[in-house]
Amino acid sequence: MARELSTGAAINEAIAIAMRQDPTVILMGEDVAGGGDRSQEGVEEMGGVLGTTRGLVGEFGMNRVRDTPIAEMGLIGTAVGAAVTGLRPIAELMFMDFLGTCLDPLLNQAAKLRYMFGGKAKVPLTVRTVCGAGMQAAAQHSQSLYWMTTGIPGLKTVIPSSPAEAKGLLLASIRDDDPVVFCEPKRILNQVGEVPEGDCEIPIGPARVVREGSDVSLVSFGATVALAQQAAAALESAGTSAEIIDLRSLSPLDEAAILASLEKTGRMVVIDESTPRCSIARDIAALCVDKGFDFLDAPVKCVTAPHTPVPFSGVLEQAFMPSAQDVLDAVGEMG
Amino acid sequence: MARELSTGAAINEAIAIAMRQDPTVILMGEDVAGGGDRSQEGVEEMGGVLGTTRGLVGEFGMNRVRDTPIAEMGLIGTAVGAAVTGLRPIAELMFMDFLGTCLDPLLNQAAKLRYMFGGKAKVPLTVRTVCGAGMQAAAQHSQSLYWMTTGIPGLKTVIPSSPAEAKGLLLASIRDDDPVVFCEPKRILNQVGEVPEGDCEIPIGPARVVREGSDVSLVSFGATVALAQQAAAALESAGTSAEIIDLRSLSPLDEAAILASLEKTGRMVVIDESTPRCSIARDIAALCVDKGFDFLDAPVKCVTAPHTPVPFSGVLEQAFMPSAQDVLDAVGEMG
Amino acid sequence: MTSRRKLGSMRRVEGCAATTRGFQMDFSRDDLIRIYRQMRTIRRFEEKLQELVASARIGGFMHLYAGEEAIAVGVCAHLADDDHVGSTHRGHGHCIAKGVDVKAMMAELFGRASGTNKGKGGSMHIADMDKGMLGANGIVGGGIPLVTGAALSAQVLGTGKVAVGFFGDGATNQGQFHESLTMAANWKLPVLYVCENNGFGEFTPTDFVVPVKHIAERAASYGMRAVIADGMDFFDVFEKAGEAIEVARAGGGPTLLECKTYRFHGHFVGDPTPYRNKEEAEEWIQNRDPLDIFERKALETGLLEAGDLRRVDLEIDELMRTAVEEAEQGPLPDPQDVLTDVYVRYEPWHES
Amino acid sequence: MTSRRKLGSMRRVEGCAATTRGFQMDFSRDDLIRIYRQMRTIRRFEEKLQELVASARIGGFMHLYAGEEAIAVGVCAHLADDDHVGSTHRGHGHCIAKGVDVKAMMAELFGRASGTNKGKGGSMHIADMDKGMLGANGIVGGGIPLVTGAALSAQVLGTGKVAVGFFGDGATNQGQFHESLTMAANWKLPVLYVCENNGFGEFTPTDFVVPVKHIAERAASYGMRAVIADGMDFFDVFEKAGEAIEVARAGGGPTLLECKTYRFHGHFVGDPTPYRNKEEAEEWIQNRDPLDIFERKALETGLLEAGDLRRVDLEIDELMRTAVEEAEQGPLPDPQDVLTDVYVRYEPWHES
Ligand SMILES: Cc1ncc(C[n+]2csc(CCOP(=O)(O)OP(=O)(O)O)c2C)c(N)n1
Ligand SMILES: Cc1ncc(C[n+]2csc(CCOP(=O)(O)OP(=O)(O)O)c2C)c(N)n1
Ligand SMILES: [Mg+2]
Ligand SMILES: [Mg+2]
Repeated sequence: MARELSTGAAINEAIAIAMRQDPTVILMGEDVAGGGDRSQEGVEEMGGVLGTTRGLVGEFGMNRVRDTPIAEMGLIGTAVGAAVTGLRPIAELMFMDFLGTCLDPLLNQAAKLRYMFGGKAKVPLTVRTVCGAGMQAAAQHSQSLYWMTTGIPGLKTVIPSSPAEAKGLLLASIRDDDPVVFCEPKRILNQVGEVPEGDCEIPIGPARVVREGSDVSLVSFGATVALAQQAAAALESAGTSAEIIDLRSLSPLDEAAILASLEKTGRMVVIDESTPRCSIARDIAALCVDKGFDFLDAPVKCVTAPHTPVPFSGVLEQAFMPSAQDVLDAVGEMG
Repeated sequence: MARELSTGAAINEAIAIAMRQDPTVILMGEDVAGGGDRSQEGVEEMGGVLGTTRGLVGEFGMNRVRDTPIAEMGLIGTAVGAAVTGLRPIAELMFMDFLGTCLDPLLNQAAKLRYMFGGKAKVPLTVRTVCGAGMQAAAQHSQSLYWMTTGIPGLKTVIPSSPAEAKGLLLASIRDDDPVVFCEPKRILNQVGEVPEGDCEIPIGPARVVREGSDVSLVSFGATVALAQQAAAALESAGTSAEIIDLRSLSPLDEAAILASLEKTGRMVVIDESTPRCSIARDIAALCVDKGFDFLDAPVKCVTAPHTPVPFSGVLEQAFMPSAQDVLDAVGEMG
Repeated sequence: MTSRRKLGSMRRVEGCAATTRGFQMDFSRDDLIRIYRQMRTIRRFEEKLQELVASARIGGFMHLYAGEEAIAVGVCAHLADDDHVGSTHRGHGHCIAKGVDVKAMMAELFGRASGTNKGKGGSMHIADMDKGMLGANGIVGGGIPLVTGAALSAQVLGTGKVAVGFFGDGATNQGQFHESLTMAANWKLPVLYVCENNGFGEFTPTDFVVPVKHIAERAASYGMRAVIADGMDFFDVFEKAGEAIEVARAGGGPTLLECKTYRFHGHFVGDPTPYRNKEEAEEWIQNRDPLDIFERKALETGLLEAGDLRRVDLEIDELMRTAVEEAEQGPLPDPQDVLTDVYVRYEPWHES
Repeated sequence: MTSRRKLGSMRRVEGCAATTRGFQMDFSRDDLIRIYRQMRTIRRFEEKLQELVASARIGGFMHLYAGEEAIAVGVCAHLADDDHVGSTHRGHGHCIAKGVDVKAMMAELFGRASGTNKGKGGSMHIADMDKGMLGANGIVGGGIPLVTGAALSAQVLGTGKVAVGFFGDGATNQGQFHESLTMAANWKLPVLYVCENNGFGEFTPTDFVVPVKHIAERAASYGMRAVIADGMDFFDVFEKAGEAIEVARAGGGPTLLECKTYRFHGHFVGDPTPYRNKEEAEEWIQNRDPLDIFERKALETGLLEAGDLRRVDLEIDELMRTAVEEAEQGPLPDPQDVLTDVYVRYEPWHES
């Protein structure tokens, strides 16, 4: 049975299910319990800055739900060490922007240990992290750095687009034997939608066709799936049939699904909230002009943010973020 | 007058010229002097692990040539702070792989301060760093992470392809008022070539046409320019005329030069030693399928390393690195 | 050693011995009023922000400095405009104490082109290079290497400037803290590291995540001078910061100054603080308010009367009113400006 | 407290009080020979590598452990296969002491498929999970959080295992050191941090970049137990490591053990060491060789004779000869194997 839950609540539920099932799953991060010593009378926990993990320390105790110091290098590095020695840690990196403070354990350890060791280790680690603009959180708390983790061989990068997708994909990420960076777009965290009860794992890898169409393919993921839907609705009224793909997983990438859609429509827009250079959008456009060359009826358009940091002011932030209108414009430009 | 110098020596010369001219230029890094206290009798400096900066502490003294602790976050962060307060630091990050240990000051400070401050600061910082495979230095000392710095708005990324290019581009980087990541491909450091004496700045931005051609464009940079040249020679004998572009600067990117070459030849291979996902190669292919769509006569091919860490064993490392043969194969596949 | 001090008279102290012995402080009536004005301005600014966020007139992440005023004001009193300060996510107090224009700050928080940062920064990035303010910082610990670099500039160029880094107790767990203090100690940089120990990092009590009783103990890892001050008492902070800054300017190297304090509001505006002990909070807020402590001690000097301070209060209320009014009426940025100020020069530039 | 120790008898010591008082050590003849064999194996291994690199028979970056043998052997003598060890770029000694197969290590350095890491790792990444060897590490400080995580695993799962992290003096300036030790201290993790202070980080003397005299002083920042050992004396290291490991296993939390030592070769093979003081180097190499010190003390026990050790030497020479021979004849990896071992499972996978 499905009920309506926010994405945050769906994530909470996925963590709880995984932790109940597998005693090696632990949760660690800054304020994931949120309130320090649970034993103090009358003191309640916050469950993270966004409240996503509220209640988990109550059920699983402080041995398995650990507030860490503000020390991301130590937090993520320790989680990697725990992952190669018997635990299956879920480490929360509060904002994806903080990759800057903990890249080494991801780039040089988690991503490479298995390979460097000749396949003789595995790193079943999930790093949950919040990304994206839209809350006036400014340049250091609004980035969409999933392109950075996608570019690192040895990591997987997953990004859900709805509460149900978040629950299913997070369950798969936690159970995955490779290190997964699980991105939680700020803008969908409070979004509410139907979420199945119980286990509802969604495999990492295959993309999802959100909507079938025949004239143009809109490739999207995370918060941009909603943009694609808005754009598709507008295109529909104008007589253009748009197909929407939700990638779900950026690494691995479902090349076949992308190429199949391109083959069908001959035209593609990739919608990505990150900045343009070396982005997922451009990565996919490159795939199209290589393996999908014969299908192309028009330029592949990338709808992204501009090559700038994220500004604070609301008007600027709106100008920064890709919009449904930008998607329509891109379709228009294709001719 | 030009003499033959190695790339390392050309870099050394550029630093010395810049330091002589401008007292605010300083050099800092791990073992850039290399031997600690210069005052100790009979103790000679190493000038960095690769000897690139040998002799500079002798000329400029320990106030301006500073050996730092092995603390990249502090090293790069301090350099950023110095850059916004009156110095023009050249900070050496020994290997580009160590970006993992100092990303924050680059990603969240150097790249963003000017923007966040509404244009009221500048960050004239140069980070010199060695990149690339080919020395059996294995997974944590062989990466080509220039795609990562290129993707960060607010940073520039420059990569020379020869001793003369290194000297000219480094001079421009040091004098640039924005933060520049200057990549030194391992494989060209010992390569010898003609280098002009004295000042020979090469502006950051414009790409260079290494060789004119009419049938196919080979876009290359850093150590892959040599691969392009080998491939072009082989193609020549087979009757195919290849044009070679050396990008010089990955950010900013000379889109016009790339598109002009594509317009001329209709076919393009991008040669990049990094791993494929979100790479410079794919970034440029995306440019072609958007703004260069009408010029395209064939798929744009990306010749890159595979989506794996860099292996140690010579045979594996050879298999990992893109080769001239890979370029020929790519041209062949285009039909 | 004792010496007579006036506010603003402390720059470029030559030949001062690196000593930690106290010096007698002697303030004029004007000094005291100036100090009070700064502290009250910070307090009112934060109170105003709380209102504005609650009524959704401004947005973004907002961390208030109320309760910690004595630290910013006590330290910055020793600094000139060209001494550099680095700050944190909780930066408004440091900005005001360093002389950043309050109206321009307010305009920034309203996201206006008339703001300190042209609306591009917001609360966590307010900066003013002309005042030596290297910016609030959204990265915990991120400001520490920046001021270390400012101190390096001062040392290399021999300017006699000093740099000050403010940061929280939680930030001392960051690698950036460790690496920066190591470098500063090695090079005897002219820098003062001010830890504002308010007992929490977000919702987590300091003693849960910092394995020593006093942050000052961490200086042992750098062989660095360390001093603890009562962060609620302007005079204690002023004295100890003054000594450390003298030492720094005289080439004696850095100091870690721990100021014990408390934040009067939640971690961010909207935080209901379920995690903190109510009695403890009451005790700090009721009995240890830095403004009350300052007022009491200032009145004890006999140089001024309560009425003098109440006049300042009114003046500041008026300032806040007009600051909000002007900010709200200030020009919004042109959406096209999202593209400017990224680089000094970026060519060829192609907007995609 | 005194207790009789045998090598390998030290696992799972129950109910041991967290004390640092010394204990009497009592080794059998076999123990002594086993210890000597390990130390000599490390030494010969490194000597052999130097030859092989000089004659370009093997490549890659190579950092030799010669001179520091007493530390790896003295510490690892207390560990079982399922206790975890994290290492550094100078990792061969830790691997050998932790029981990694020397022939497989040699094959790895020759880049063979028969190597410990199937030729994919090389010197800076030799690992053996079956022996609890979490890998050499090319990132200075990078192994420290890994062993902290191993200790977290032990604590969460209640396995009674202990983890040991080896690192250099230079690594203590890394943020990863600071952040890891903070976490370990907060959580009282069962971990031993072993700093091999060899007086240099690359070419820079430790005292030029580390602002305290003893690395052990840095433990004050974590309220952590700290002990200094003579890193050239197996017995001193063995004793102090043994106590610390007992404390850790008993839930008493981590210890920082500083071992004073010296590297007999350059930073890497090929480094001409112009930066080091010749007399100082001579003094360490001639008079403080850990193998000589061990041999002298071992012979003093009367349990064995020099001839016993010379037989071991011959045995090891033979081992090295065959190790090189077999390594060189070992199978090269299939070039296609560049693509394997990246992920446990990666679908859809498309090789581009
Ligand atoms: C690198 C980094 N990690 C985490 C955060 C999220 N965060 C913002 S403020 C804060 C608490 C800081 O505590 P402290 O340093 O004591 O300063 P206080 O807020 O108490 O003034 C945290 C964890 C951040 N902004 N940057
Ligand atoms: C993060 C990082 N920075 C720099 C280096 C380059 N490097 C390799 S070994 C070394 C010196 C390490 O010194 P120490 O920790 O004292 O170990 P030792 O070599 O003396 O055993 C350096 C700087 C590195 N490998 N990783
Ligand atoms: Mg705090
Ligand atoms: Mg050392």
